Amino acid sequence: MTFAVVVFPGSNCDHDSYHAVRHVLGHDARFVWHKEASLGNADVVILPGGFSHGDYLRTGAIARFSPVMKAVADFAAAGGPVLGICNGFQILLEAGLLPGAMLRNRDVRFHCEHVGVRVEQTDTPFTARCRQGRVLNIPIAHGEGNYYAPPEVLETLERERRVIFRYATADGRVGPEANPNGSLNNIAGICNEGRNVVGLMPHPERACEPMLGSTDGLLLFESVVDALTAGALGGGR
Amino acid sequence: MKARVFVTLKPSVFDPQGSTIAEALHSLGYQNVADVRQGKYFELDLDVASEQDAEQLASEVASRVLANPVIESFRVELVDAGVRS
Amino acid sequence: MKARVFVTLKPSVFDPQGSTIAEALHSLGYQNVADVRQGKYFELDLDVASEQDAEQLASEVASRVLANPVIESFRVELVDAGVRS
Amino acid sequence: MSTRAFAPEVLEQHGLTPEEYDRIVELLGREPNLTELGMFSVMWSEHCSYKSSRVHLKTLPTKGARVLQGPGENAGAVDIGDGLAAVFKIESHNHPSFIEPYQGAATGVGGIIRDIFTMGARPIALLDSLRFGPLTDARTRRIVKGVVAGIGGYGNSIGIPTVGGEVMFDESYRGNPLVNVFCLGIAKQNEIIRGQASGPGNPVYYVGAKTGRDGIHGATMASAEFDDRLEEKRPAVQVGDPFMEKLLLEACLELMKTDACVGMQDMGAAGLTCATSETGSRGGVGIEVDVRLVPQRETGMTPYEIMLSESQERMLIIVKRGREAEVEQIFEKWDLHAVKIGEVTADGLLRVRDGGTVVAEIPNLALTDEAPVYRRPIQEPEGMAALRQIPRNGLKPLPSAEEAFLALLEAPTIASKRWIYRQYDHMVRTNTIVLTGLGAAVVRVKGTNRALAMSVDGNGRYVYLDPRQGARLAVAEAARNVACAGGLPIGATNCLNFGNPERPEIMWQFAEAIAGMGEACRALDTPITGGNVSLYNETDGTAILPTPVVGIVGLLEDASKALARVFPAEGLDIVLFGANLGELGGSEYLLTLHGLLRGQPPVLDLERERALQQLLVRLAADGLIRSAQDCAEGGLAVALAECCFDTGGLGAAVDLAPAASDGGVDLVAATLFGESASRVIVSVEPAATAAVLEAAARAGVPAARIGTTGGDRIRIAVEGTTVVDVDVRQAERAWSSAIGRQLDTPVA
Ligand SMILES: Nc1ncnc2c1ncn2[C@@H]1O[C@H](COP(=O)(O)OP(=O)(O)O)[C@@H](O)[C@H]1O
Ligand SMILES: [Mg+2]
Repeated sequence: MTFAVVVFPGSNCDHDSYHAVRHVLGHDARFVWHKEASLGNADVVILPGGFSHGDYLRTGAIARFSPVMKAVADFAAAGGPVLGICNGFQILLEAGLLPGAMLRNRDVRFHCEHVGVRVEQTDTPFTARCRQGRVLNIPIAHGEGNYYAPPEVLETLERERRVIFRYATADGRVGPEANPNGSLNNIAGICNEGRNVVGLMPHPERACEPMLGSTDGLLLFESVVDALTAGALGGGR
Repeated sequence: MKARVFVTLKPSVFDPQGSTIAEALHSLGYQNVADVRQGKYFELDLDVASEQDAEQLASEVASRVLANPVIESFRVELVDAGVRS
Repeated sequence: MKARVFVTLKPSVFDPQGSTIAEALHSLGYQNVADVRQGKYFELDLDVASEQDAEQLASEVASRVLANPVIESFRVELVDAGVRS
Repeated sequence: MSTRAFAPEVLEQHGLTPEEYDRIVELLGREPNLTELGMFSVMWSEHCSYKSSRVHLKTLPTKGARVLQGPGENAGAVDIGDGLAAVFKIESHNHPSFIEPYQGAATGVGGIIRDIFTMGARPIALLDSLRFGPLTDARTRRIVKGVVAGIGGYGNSIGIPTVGGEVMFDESYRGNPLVNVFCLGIAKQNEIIRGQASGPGNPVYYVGAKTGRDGIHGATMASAEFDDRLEEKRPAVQVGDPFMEKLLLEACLELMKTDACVGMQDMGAAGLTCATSETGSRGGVGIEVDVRLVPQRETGMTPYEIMLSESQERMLIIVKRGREAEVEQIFEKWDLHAVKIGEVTADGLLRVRDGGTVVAEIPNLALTDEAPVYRRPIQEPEGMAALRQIPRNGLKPLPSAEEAFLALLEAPTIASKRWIYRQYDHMVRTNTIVLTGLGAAVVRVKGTNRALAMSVDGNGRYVYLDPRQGARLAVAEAARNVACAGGLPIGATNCLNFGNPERPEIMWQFAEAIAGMGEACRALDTPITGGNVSLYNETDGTAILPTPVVGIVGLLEDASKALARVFPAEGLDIVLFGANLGELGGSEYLLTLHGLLRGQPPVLDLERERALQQLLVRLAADGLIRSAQDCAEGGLAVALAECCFDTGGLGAAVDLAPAASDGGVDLVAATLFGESASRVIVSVEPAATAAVLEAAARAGVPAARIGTTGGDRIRIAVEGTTVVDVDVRQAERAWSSAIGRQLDTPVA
């Protein structure tokens, strides 16, 4: 399986995703520079975390214009699995591949800490291996992860079961005490209509090795390998 | 020609920065600042011939790049125009 | 009463955000946007009786909290006043 | 010399004494022009020349079997095995952080990161050492919020984790906060790049942000080119651009994978003047640059301004002739434009052209090695002996031990620093294997089994009461923290924050502190590989507490053996290493509960300290202990509480022997809160306790089993009498929320 890790100027979790895929998961990973027009023979695309273009203007606002984003959109349209992590999620939002927008965290401070992330739906390529309702222990690290969507969009997301991850307490309760940033409905991650594009603020690639305190994040990567092996997805090439 | 672009969060969107500043002001004793909303402000230097072109260019740039229509609205002001009127 | 406060980096201070945005605009083909400077924009809701009080309160808040005079300058505009004049 | 080409005011504005000026004339063999005067003024400034500190710094140990690069380069480097080097240094950005906390701190981070990747190392960790005034002060709160946001803003964005640090609060930092930032990177030993020019004819490149008028100090004078709008034209504070630096970092590291680069140096303090003259003098060559070729952000800049500008995020790179296209291509990929601004020459001169005209021509060595060196007068301040006495009758009536304990947990210097480090991305790069929270940071080295432990420390109170002892204690504590994580201390860096060196009392503090630091570094085998001196930290004539901050790097051969800091389970034996001498001099207890900064700082037996540290490293490697936490501010009681926090409410019960002495205060307080050095609390599986005690005895380290882990309360008894009995979660709430609460309390 080949994972393409897209590198934008200012990406800084690109190496972490690469490391998780290649050295922990044991699959092939390649960096794709944002100026490239093609994703090559990628089976999975990861838009990693970081501060593309410094997050100047708005998070992800400039990166969405990169040439590679046309290829990412085509790949997604053909059903290929795309995972946007943190800044990658923000880029997907700006690019319109996922609905909604990010605001500054409610307390306007950056938060880096492990949080509880409840898996809401398992019918996406990145959550197939999870049990519904399971609370993953995964870190967040962001200043602008306060998810917002207009009421009608939010309603659609909920109705279509497109909220994939929610911030929750360790025992699975979703409420303000578990919400680190003010996201509407405690949303930590969502998917597109086709369910093959998933974006989330927490960093699964930081929770793939026992030494790092948690291996829960590995489930997302293992899931997509399962999904592709089972041939459940359309080819994205 | 110079244009100013103001980008503000739509009224229905909660503004974490504005409300944090309002709280800070209250704790400093500025009780009579009832509310604060924070937006962005851009000064564009435009190489265009006419006011009309300037207006159009600034609006295009604002709607395509400077503002995110999901959460923000914007307003364009030409600097010279403002002075002249 | 409403006041607007514009906070901008002093002209001599480098504005990395503005110049990154300008470069992005150039690569999108907006060559005629020669330069961009980014600032902050605040809308204040003031519980005061007179325009004079509003002006004074807004200026005080701007200089004490909203702007850092070492690198930024600010401008206050009263909204009603602006409309009336 | 009777007549000088410049008026006395001009020299004064340039910070040059008449004698220094005469020396310039002597070195040049003629009067300098204004541009040259400016170049001398910045290079001969205290900051660049170390003119007051140099004679003392020379006495520090800088060599050792592992030292690959000692002081004198952009950063030091030590051998960590596998052909790799740890490259590290610490820098201050105190003054700018006071004026503009966010940008001042942010650009401080940017500067130290450049020092590391300039050496060809990939930065993998940052630590910050902060000193602020009391949190009751409104301005201090703004500074704290701004500084922390600024450090995070830069470090998070560029993607280098801030894995640890320390912070203390004291009245003396109210008008002069300290912001010291440590950075560590990893390089292949054979790929380390030095800040040296060589090979006449090799091109000199400029890369990065354009040059503006930022940070040009000094001259307000007698010249047409300066007008009264100077302040406006020349901002004293720069705005950091972490995005630009991220591009520079990646591009420079990519360049260094080729062998096209001869030398590299960032343009920090003294900008282009410093980068050209230092690379030239280190390489024993000359450099010629043309200021017209320097990318400029503003119009009408003079050669003076261009040579002295301190605009951020700029690098000077010396490239092999013939490899220009390759180099330019690498930078183009990252949207950076590398511009050739000159070349290396054979004549040892720094020649500055403005197009066809030579506007400055100075021997490189005159700017660097020949800078003045002063042996400034030294005088012990009066009243030191009295200061070291704890007044026996001036003390307030004593609160109960339990009240004192809870009050200490809420003291900002002791309280949890989570409010701070939560704002720092401390996990990016997925190497942080002991999460920030207590003690040293531990970062694994990918591609090896090894890990590095790092700590920065420096208690200015001890240094104030006894500079020599205080500095020894700073080294010992930083090294002990590293050893508590299982790391063998192998190298050190320092940031020396002091007042005005022209005052003999300050110079005495400085000289004594250096002497103490040298003793400790020699004894603990942690050579100083580099550092930074920050003098003139004063407001209105009052100096800060003398604050030498020491950064220690330790090596773990096996990353999986990194020790936890908190108790990992119930039913473990709690063992105390070291002797409880009940020393309250300079303690947090005296300050917080009695408002006193008095007494004799703790004694320190360096031999014993070293034995303790080696014991810890061995026990960790052998897997004989489960956790280790050193006793520092707040003493044994606070250290015990820290072992129980972040465990989900796991308690502990201990019974202590009374301290050996009561310091003239109170025996229970001395036992619980005394800050004796060389003490560590470890937890041990009961089956291993005998072996651990035996190993300690063999190492000559005092050791005693003092209790067990378990329950949900912290119980401390002294000789069987319970003096503290509190719920862990309740104590933890007080401790963990104290800083956030104090920052948010409305100011009257
Ligand atoms: N300014 C800071 N920045 C980042 N981390 C900090 C800072 N201050 C303290 N910490 C972290 O908080 C923890 C406790 O620090 P400290 O109270 O100095 O304890 P210790 O003496 O055990 O090192 C450590 O992990 C330290 O790295
Ligand atoms: Mg400490």
